Amino acid sequence: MENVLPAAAAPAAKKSPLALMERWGWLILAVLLLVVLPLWLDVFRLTLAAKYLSLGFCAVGLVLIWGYGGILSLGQGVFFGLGSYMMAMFLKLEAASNPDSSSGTALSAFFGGEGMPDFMVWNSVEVLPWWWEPFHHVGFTIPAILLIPALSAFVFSYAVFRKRVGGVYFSIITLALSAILAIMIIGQQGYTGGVNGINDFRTFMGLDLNNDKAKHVMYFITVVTLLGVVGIGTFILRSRLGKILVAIRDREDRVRFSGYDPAMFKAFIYAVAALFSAIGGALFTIQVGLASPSLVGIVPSVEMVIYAAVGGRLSLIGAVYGSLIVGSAKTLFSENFVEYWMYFIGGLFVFVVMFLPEGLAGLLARLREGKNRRENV
Amino acid sequence: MQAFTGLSIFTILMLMALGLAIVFGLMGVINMAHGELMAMGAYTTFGVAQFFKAFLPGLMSIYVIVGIVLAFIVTSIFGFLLERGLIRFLYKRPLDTLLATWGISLILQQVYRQFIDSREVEVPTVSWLQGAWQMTEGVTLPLSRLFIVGLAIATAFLVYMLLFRTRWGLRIRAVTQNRAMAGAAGIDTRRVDSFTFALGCGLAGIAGSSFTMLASTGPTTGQQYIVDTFIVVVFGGVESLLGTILSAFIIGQMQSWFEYGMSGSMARASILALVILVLYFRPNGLFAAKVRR
Amino acid sequence: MAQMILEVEDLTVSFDGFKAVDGVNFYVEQDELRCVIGPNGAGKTTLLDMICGKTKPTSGTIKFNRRELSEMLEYQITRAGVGRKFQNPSVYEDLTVLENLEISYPRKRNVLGSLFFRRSSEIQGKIESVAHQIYLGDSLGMKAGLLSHGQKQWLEIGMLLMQDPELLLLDEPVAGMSPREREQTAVLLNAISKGRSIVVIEHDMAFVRMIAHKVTVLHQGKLLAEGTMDQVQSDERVIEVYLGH
Amino acid sequence: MLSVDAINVFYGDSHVIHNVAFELGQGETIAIMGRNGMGKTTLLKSLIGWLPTRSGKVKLAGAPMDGAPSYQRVSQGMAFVPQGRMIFPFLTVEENILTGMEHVKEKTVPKWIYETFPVLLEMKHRKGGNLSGGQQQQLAIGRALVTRPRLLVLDEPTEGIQPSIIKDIGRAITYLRGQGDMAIVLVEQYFDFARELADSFAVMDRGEIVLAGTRETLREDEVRGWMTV
Repeated sequence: MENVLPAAAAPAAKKSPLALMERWGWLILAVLLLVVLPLWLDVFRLTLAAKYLSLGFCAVGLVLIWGYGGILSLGQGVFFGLGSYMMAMFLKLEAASNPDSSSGTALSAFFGGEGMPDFMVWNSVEVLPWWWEPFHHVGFTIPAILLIPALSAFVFSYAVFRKRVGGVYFSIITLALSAILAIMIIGQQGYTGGVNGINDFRTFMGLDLNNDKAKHVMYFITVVTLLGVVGIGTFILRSRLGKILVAIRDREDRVRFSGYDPAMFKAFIYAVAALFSAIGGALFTIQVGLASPSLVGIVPSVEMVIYAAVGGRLSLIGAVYGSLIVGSAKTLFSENFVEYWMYFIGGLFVFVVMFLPEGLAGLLARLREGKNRRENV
Repeated sequence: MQAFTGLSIFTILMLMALGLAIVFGLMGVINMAHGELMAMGAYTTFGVAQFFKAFLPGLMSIYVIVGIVLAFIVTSIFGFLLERGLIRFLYKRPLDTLLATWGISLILQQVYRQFIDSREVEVPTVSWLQGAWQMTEGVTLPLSRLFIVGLAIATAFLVYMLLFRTRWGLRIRAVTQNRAMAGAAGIDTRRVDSFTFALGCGLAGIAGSSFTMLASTGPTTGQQYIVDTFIVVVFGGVESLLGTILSAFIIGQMQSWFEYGMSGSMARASILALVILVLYFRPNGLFAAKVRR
Repeated sequence: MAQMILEVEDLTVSFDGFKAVDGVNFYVEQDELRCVIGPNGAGKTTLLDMICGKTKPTSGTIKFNRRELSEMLEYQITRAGVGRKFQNPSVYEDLTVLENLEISYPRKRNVLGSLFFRRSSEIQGKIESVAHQIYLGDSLGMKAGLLSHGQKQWLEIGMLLMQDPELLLLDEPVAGMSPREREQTAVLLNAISKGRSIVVIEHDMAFVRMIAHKVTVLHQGKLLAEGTMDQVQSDERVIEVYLGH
Repeated sequence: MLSVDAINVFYGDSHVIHNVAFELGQGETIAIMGRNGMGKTTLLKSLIGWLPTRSGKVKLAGAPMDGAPSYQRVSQGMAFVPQGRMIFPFLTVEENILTGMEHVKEKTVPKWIYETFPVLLEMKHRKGGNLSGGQQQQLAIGRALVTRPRLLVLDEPTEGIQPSIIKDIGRAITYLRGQGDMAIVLVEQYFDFARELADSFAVMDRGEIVLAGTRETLREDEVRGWMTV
């Protein structure tokens, strides 16, 4: 199909290094995540890796909306949080309804709140709120995680983009959204677990989350899903829609005069990014055993941007590496010299913006190009 | 009474937002470290208080004034260096200024935590600001709050005079209206940029200084205010200083009235949501001037 | 009287009280190639901006094939069959010539359609024929950012041709072109004006002479004169404000 | 006064000015003519320092200007009246003029500005954005003159302006020429206007000077030929 036209085939044969890397990079990444890490890391470390990979979902989404769409969202924590909390509600209800495994339930039995999440009992909430009810069922929870964040992202952002609010203003508004959600969660302790979040889960659909085998299984599920998400992202970027996105980023007016509704496209890609974040949030909660407002607010939302920026804002695969690298750095610092972590991450923001605007992927591309040029001389 | 509580929130918001309106509205720089600059002003005031307590206990009553002036000086010098060292390379990339200054804000927070105190610090209230003014039966206004309201009004007035009655103000307005042409008219635009940025940061310092009279200061104090401050500026309509002041007033008032019926944090969340909703209908802010672009 | 494709009546827009376009009446027939001339600031670009929906008029009507355009959004006007070329060539520099043309193909302009869009041989053929027509048949694989200024101008015209518009609005299509390129462009415009109407803003009088059926002169937001090239060129008022003695 | 030696200017990747060179003595006026899009405005933008020159030299009264920011060029005696006038829309007329007074000793707008352009005195407290095109043009020239330039650079001062004001502007420029100490670079499309004012001419086409000469040596039909092709 693509070779119908010689002129079109020419650039395909001489792919830019970046494009080449993206092609083989996918395989390299798959081998690294599916073979190397599981063989090399113990269960504890592997769960940490899974944690960073869950955040990587947000970074992949940010590459789509920020790198290609030119929209910097500082509200990805909102969607990550929605996914995370919905999963937490399901897990918590499962733990609460399983009489032999949960200490929390023993306690609630004592207080007379059988089947209720423990923190509700402690906050003297006596009846399960109606919006918790559906999360008894996995058949509701999973579609909800996939649909609610994406739909709300779409509706919200379409309204905003239609008004031609963009750039910095969009960033500030999304920042405010992260703040709002975090405040609400903390403020409504009885229904959300407040500042402690929701934790102390036991099983996921009967699978004991604390045993090593389960952790391995969940790790593989995370990796496969993440690779799938990167694949979807690649598919979108290579499609005509991806081209339109780049076109909108560079010349929105021209696109409008080619008969497109740019707001619709931006809202779509924003919804996709929200969906990715929500999936990441749900996987995070299963593996880390926690849904917490500290992963929803402003700080994590901005931190996710640096994952994408370190990897390279134009590289989906780079975003995964960025998440792994920055995440591992965080662990390294917290285990050895915790007081320097803030300097490191703060410095990283400044450094990447000033010296590495295209991230590691851009650096690699530049190195390769430099080498090619020397070989050609 | 509620209105008066609103007034003191308003003063902090207004002083912060004035600085941000200059940096963001006039220069187009998203300074996420603006909150940490406020904290810097607060810590400077705290330092001044400690110094007076230790060495000049007799002059303790005037430390507040010294604190305000020094807070302004320290933060504006920091702002000047920040502009020279970082911001000026990023003028064409607003989203990148956002990320880079976020990095600066994280670093500053850790500096505060490590070298000042990881807990919150408080300054003593000077004797002449203790007590309250009995306005009418049942309505008493604490003097310290009256003082910062006065300070805010005075600062806003001075900023207005500086921008509209001085040569520097003329330069700032010319550069922000058309940077290239200002250069071609003979204005050293780089110097004006540094000066303007430093001024905006200095205002955050004054905000911080008055903040110490309301509450205690911790390493993350600044971060708690940054979003609200941005919202104030956007809500008022960037480029409109009067809009910024009015919007700070409205939001300050809303905050204290909402708190009547719900918890403080829920009030904040509702206000943010409400502002976003209003912005949907008036994307250029409440008081935006109609400009031909 | 021939069928009118565009009827602009009493069109006015003011910015801050300044009337950039002031009560202009402007009619274009089917298959007509009209040139609009006038000094800078006369309101020519603003007139096109209002027809294509970029600027909303303060008052007046714009009827295209009897449909009122002034209430429609840009992309709806484009879909109705109006194509607009901007003063500075505006092409997608990060995409290839082929991709630039492909994006402009007027099908599958919704999200899902574009996600699963496949280049059929029909589209391929159309792209090739347009590329050939705009003298870029050999540059399909090239990034548009690498084209010369004149080639970018052609590419933008090509992008409009992909849309098969009934009315083309071209703002200074030969600015920055060499004399040879100008001639090629005149040939191109004469060729594509078959079966559609074109409005061209241009300063180059020699070029205008090569293509124009009729010429409209704007001055300070108002219509100053209208007629054939010769009529306009000998009009005293036009000489006074624009052409010079 | 001004020496431009083989400069080349690029807009992104496109080469817009090719080896342009000319000299201008004290008190002389050169008119640079040519059709739209031929590089005249780009040339002026590089003279004032808005666009970098990739090669070649520009000297003002012997001092090299290459790489200097605009304000330094102004402090050295160059003043600029840009295309489209670029009045600061939210500054008053008086404030607009004051922006030009960075490098002079006076602190208030000198009288002679208002004497040259009486309309500016009348409009002193109006916002620049609310002036008509012709008034803005006079303001832009006033803002440039107040710098006490040795070299005045004017980009199409007659563009889009009604004939009566063109005459006023012409008179002002003639008067300045008559003082004998100010060199003027005038970019113009309106031939009659340029002929009245200029000592020498250069015609640009596609970024090159294709025709140059003095008022005496240049034939009008040749210039017009380049203007209308």
